[in-house]
Amino acid sequence: MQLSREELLESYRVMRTIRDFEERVHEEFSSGGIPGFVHLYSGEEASAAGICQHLSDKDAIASTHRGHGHCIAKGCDVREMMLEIYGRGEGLCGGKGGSMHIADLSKGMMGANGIVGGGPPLICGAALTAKYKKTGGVAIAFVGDGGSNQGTTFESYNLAKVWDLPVIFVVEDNGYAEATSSKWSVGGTQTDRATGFGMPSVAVDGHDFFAVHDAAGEVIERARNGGGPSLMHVKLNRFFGHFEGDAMTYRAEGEVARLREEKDSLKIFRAHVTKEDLLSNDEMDKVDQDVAKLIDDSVKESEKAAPPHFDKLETDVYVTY
Amino acid sequence: MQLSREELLESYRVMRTIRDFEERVHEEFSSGGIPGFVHLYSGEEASAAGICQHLSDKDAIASTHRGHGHCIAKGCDVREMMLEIYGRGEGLCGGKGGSMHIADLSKGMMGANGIVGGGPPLICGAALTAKYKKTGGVAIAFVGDGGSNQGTTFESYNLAKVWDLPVIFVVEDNGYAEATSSKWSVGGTQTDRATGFGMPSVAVDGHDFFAVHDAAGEVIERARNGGGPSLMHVKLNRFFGHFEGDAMTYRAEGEVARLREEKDSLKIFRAHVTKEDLLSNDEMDKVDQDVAKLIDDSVKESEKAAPPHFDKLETDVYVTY
Amino acid sequence: MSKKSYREAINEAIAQEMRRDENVLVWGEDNVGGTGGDGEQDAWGGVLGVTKGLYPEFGGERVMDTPISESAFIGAAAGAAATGLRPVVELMFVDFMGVCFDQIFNQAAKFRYMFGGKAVTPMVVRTMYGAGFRAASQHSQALYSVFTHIPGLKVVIPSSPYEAKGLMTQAIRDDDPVIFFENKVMYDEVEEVPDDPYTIPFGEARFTREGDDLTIVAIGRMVQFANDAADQLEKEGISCTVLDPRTTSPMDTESIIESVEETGRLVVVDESHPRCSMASDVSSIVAQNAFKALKGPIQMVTSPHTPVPFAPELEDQYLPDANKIVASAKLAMAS
Amino acid sequence: MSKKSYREAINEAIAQEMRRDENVLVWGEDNVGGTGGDGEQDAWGGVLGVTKGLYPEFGGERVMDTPISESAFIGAAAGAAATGLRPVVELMFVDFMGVCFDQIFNQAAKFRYMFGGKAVTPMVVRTMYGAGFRAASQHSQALYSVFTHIPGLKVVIPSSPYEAKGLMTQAIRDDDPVIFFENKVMYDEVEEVPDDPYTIPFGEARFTREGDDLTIVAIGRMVQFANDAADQLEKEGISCTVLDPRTTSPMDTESIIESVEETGRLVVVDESHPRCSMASDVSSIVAQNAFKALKGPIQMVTSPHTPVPFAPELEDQYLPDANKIVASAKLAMAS
Ligand SMILES: Cc1ncc(C[n+]2csc(CCOP(=O)(O)OP(=O)(O)O)c2C)c(N)n1
Ligand SMILES: Cc1ncc(C[n+]2csc(CCOP(=O)(O)OP(=O)(O)O)c2C)c(N)n1
Ligand SMILES: [Mg+2]
Ligand SMILES: [Mg+2]
Repeated sequence: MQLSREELLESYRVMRTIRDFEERVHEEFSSGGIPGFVHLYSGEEASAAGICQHLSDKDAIASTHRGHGHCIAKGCDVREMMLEIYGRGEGLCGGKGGSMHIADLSKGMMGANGIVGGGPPLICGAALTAKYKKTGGVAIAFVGDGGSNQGTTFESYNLAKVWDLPVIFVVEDNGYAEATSSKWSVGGTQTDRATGFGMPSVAVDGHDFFAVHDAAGEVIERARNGGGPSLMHVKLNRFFGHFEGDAMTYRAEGEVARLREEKDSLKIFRAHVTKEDLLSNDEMDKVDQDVAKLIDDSVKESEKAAPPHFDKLETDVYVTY
Repeated sequence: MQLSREELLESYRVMRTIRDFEERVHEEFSSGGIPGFVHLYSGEEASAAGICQHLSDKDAIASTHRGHGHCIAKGCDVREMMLEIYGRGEGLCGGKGGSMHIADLSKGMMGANGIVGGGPPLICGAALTAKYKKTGGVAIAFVGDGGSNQGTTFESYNLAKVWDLPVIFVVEDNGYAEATSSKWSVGGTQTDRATGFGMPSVAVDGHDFFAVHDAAGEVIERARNGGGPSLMHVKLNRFFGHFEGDAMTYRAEGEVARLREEKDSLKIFRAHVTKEDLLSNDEMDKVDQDVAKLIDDSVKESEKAAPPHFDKLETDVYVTY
Repeated sequence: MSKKSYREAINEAIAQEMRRDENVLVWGEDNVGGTGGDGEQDAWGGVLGVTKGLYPEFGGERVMDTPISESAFIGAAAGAAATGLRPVVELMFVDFMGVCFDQIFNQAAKFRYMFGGKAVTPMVVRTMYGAGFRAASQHSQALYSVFTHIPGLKVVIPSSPYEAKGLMTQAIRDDDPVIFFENKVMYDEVEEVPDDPYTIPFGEARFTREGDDLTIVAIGRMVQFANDAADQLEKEGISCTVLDPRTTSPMDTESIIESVEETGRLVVVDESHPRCSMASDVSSIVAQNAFKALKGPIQMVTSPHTPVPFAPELEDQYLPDANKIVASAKLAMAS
Repeated sequence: MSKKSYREAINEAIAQEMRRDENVLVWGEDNVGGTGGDGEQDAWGGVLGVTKGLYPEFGGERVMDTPISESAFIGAAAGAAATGLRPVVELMFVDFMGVCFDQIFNQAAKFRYMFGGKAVTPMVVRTMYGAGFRAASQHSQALYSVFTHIPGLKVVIPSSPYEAKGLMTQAIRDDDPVIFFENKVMYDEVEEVPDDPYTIPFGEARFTREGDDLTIVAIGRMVQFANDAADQLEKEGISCTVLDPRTTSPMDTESIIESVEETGRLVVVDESHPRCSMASDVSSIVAQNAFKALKGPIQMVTSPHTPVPFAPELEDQYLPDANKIVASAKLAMAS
């Protein structure tokens, strides 16, 4: 699939925004500015960006505990995301959700999810809405390699197949579920599992934006055209620990340094587009600067922003009660 | 696998006992003698008999709501089973369990189960016990085609594979989950699903005792020898409704009559063993008579037997409390 | 107005709402019954026939069977509700909550709060509860207390056909996730039920008996037993109010408190297990808020802290009944 | 005797029981931490390090990681327990019960009853609960009330390191399924804990303060807050008994009732949601069994009927604390 210059630049902006967002959250967490459980997406940018490039607000995604990247790629407001992660009243979820529960339904972002395997059932419902209302929308559930072993995920594979829903299951396999290796925890392969449910599937290098983008284009188009669900097995790596605070002793010595050197999706992207003369370094540098400022402004604002008003504690439980 | 004359006769006895038990329970239920939800196994005898022929008390099985056949094949006392189904104090579970909860742990029968997909996780535990204690035992979970779509079942496939447990998953596919056809409800195939989890599998005609017995022999031997889990897809049919009281209008006109004619595992067995001169009709007729008497006596006793004493209501909740 | 069974009343409410709003869809195991097979479609309409007739009228796009995958299809209801549909989905027996509770209590129930008030999740989970059906430990529980514990859920327990229709109509029109508890033993009970749609608001108790000496709060099917007990007590000169909360979340605590302030005595009848139950809940609310009015100890009539037994003789003993309520009422009066 | 943290106390109890009985096995997500990878094994010992050190000592046959498949591996604990092992298995956060509750409440809890008293299922499910960790709605719940509701389960909520060790040892030796609730905020709290194994029997409350005017029953971490409140109240001339039930199932209702019979007043402190909660439960038991002794309304101090918010300022407001307990105690005294 050929992308316009604008589209390429936009995809680059998405990836850079994710990277900067996460690296900065890492810093701010370390220095105590951010509370809670925070799971960073650095290293996995090409997956969210390559897939969501095909989507618009009428398409839905369901994310995981590692949701920042998906949110950004799906168009959530970065400033409001940062405010949310800081637990501020002006955050995207009014400070009530935090990192693991960022959502923006108006953008088709159905929520990060604190429950591993929580998203796939929900996305079947979003896909049903799209199918029933004939919106042409598709629905995408991201799960990790760990989440690929949760019963809710398998049930959703089957339901999507049996109901013939416009769903794509994206297994983002970063090699670990917390500290446990996916080489050990996953019986069989992700693509054979898809076959087991009668779904087509594709495995792809998740560090390569273009590989992801192409593969996603195909499965999304099939779903949009009534061809039913598919599965993508996206192989990638995370640059940080499972969550902030993880000492990562379960990883081989030097693993992350090597990955940052060899498997950096932003570097790979830049090398590709400059080599093929699709974008210039200058253009991308400009994006880098814009993004850096955006993130910096967001953090500064978030640091100073007010917490939710105390009378918000008991609101938003019901529409009426 | 070659079976001795004695073994063959014993297997025939098991199948005949199941058949007679179920046909009689059907009658007694219809005339109001038996309370509750009752799911009959008639038509599926060759599966339980062919598989359990390989097992002894050190091996465990977990059954389903349609559990009578598995219980009988695993050696539960038929008289006590009947008493249980009648809700009598002398029943195998003191009248507290009923049809859906018959168990005899001393026989390695870990219970029928009112929860579809309830058994596979349990059987992983029984297999772990066998493996850890090096008993040489295997553990077998029966599930239906419907149960094959339950998340707990898939998780168990994966856990058994990852922990390398001596488990066999037997999917008894009788074409329906309640009134819903397995042609529709099962995405993919059972054997492809096994492949998806890295397990070997085999599909077999479940009306044919010998086919089931051979296939089971292979997978059970593998498990016993430390070769890990396998899946059997056993295709068969049920002669009665989903539960007693089901009018079966979802089945094609004449379907059951045809099945009783063409797919009766007892007839097929008898034809085979007489043709091959393995057993005589006389021998089997004698078994038929013995079994008829056993069932009849059990029913008569059950009809007259006393309910559990009222002070049993609150016992057996805890070992100590 | 015509005589309708509890089953028919629920069916009619759903059918009428489906006619009114094309975003109302129905799914669950065998809610059609027959999908993929060679026989009749709509063969079952749910395991006890509650949704029968919906498929022929509304077709396969709006009335669907599902695989036995409760997490997936109940989660799908949450996802569909958050994106614009109004699903009425069936968790056949509430005993099966254990394979799908996450999608109900961590997803549907919490969307609105976690997302800062921006989500609306109008879904109804229909489910059967209750003992007395000879269905034993895993098909007889009354787990509404567990759902009532969870913020974000509404919990409805209709005690008669009239109640069932009005509360179901409200449930479908309601914008929050509603768990609708149908007592499986009551499906064939009949009473006069209006033919036109009507709603019964949530959080407004009804009084089935009015009396001065004692308040009996009873949940779901227990309302009948409470009525019977009240009638019996009346003859012995004890005049009872019987209050049916209709919905346990929201619950009309005001009416409960007011009633106890008038009568000074309370018996709570709840067929669930006793610990952390609706019986506990109502008792504690009164003990905190109407203490001054109380003339004697609060009495709870519940099932024992025991799974539901199979043997009919034990099961009959297991459930609360009019006699047990009468006995407790006398205890309440004695002190 | 030496200073041990709540985490160390639990770890030590498990290790000692593993030394004592080779049938005790441990598994859960990352209870080793590192399986299959190229780095350190025993890298985690559970997400907050409670099982760290068990794998190096007892090896991979007795201490195991699992896939993220709670139904399978917790159900496996039930199956293993029913066939002769004594598993100590981890449901990381109790918030995750929704993906595996069936195996706990319909399988493990009911085997013994359904099978007519013939099953013995000695398993311990360790799980973390509680707010205050900035972990938001799906990682902060205190769902012990739900487990307490279920017959067949035992429910343990240790309120200090000493309690944690003794109760864990008992839990492992106990022949029934035990749900062991660890408050995640308390892991680093330390106190003197004996080095040798000891057990604390289930169903025997402990008194952390003795007083005449008021009984405070507090659950788990709330015991500390209750102690603080009692100390504060003491200064104001109100003398409190603080009672920690230790186990909510079985629960030492006798001690609760006796205490209220002495003091005449009750405050229950429970960090869970208020409806059908332990606060309701204790209140209702007292309102039924110690009514005559009560001098004023029972007060409940709980979290609101609201999911747990993320923002620290809201979360701090969400939980009960000493001030709220003091305020409720004064209400209890005023009437
Ligand atoms: C049902 C459930 N079980 C366990 C957890 C705890 N948990 C959070 S993230 C995680 C690992 C997830 O691994 P994976 O799916 O591979 O995603 P990754 O973190 O690698 O992105 C676990 C076990 C949870 N949140 N929900
Ligand atoms: C978790 C759960 N969901 C639904 C049910 C209700 N139910 C009981 S049996 C059954 C159909 C099972 O079909 P299958 O697994 O094919 O077994 P079969 O009845 O054909 O032997 C259903 C839906 C249940 N008992 N448990
Ligand atoms: Mg991962
Ligand atoms: Mg079937």
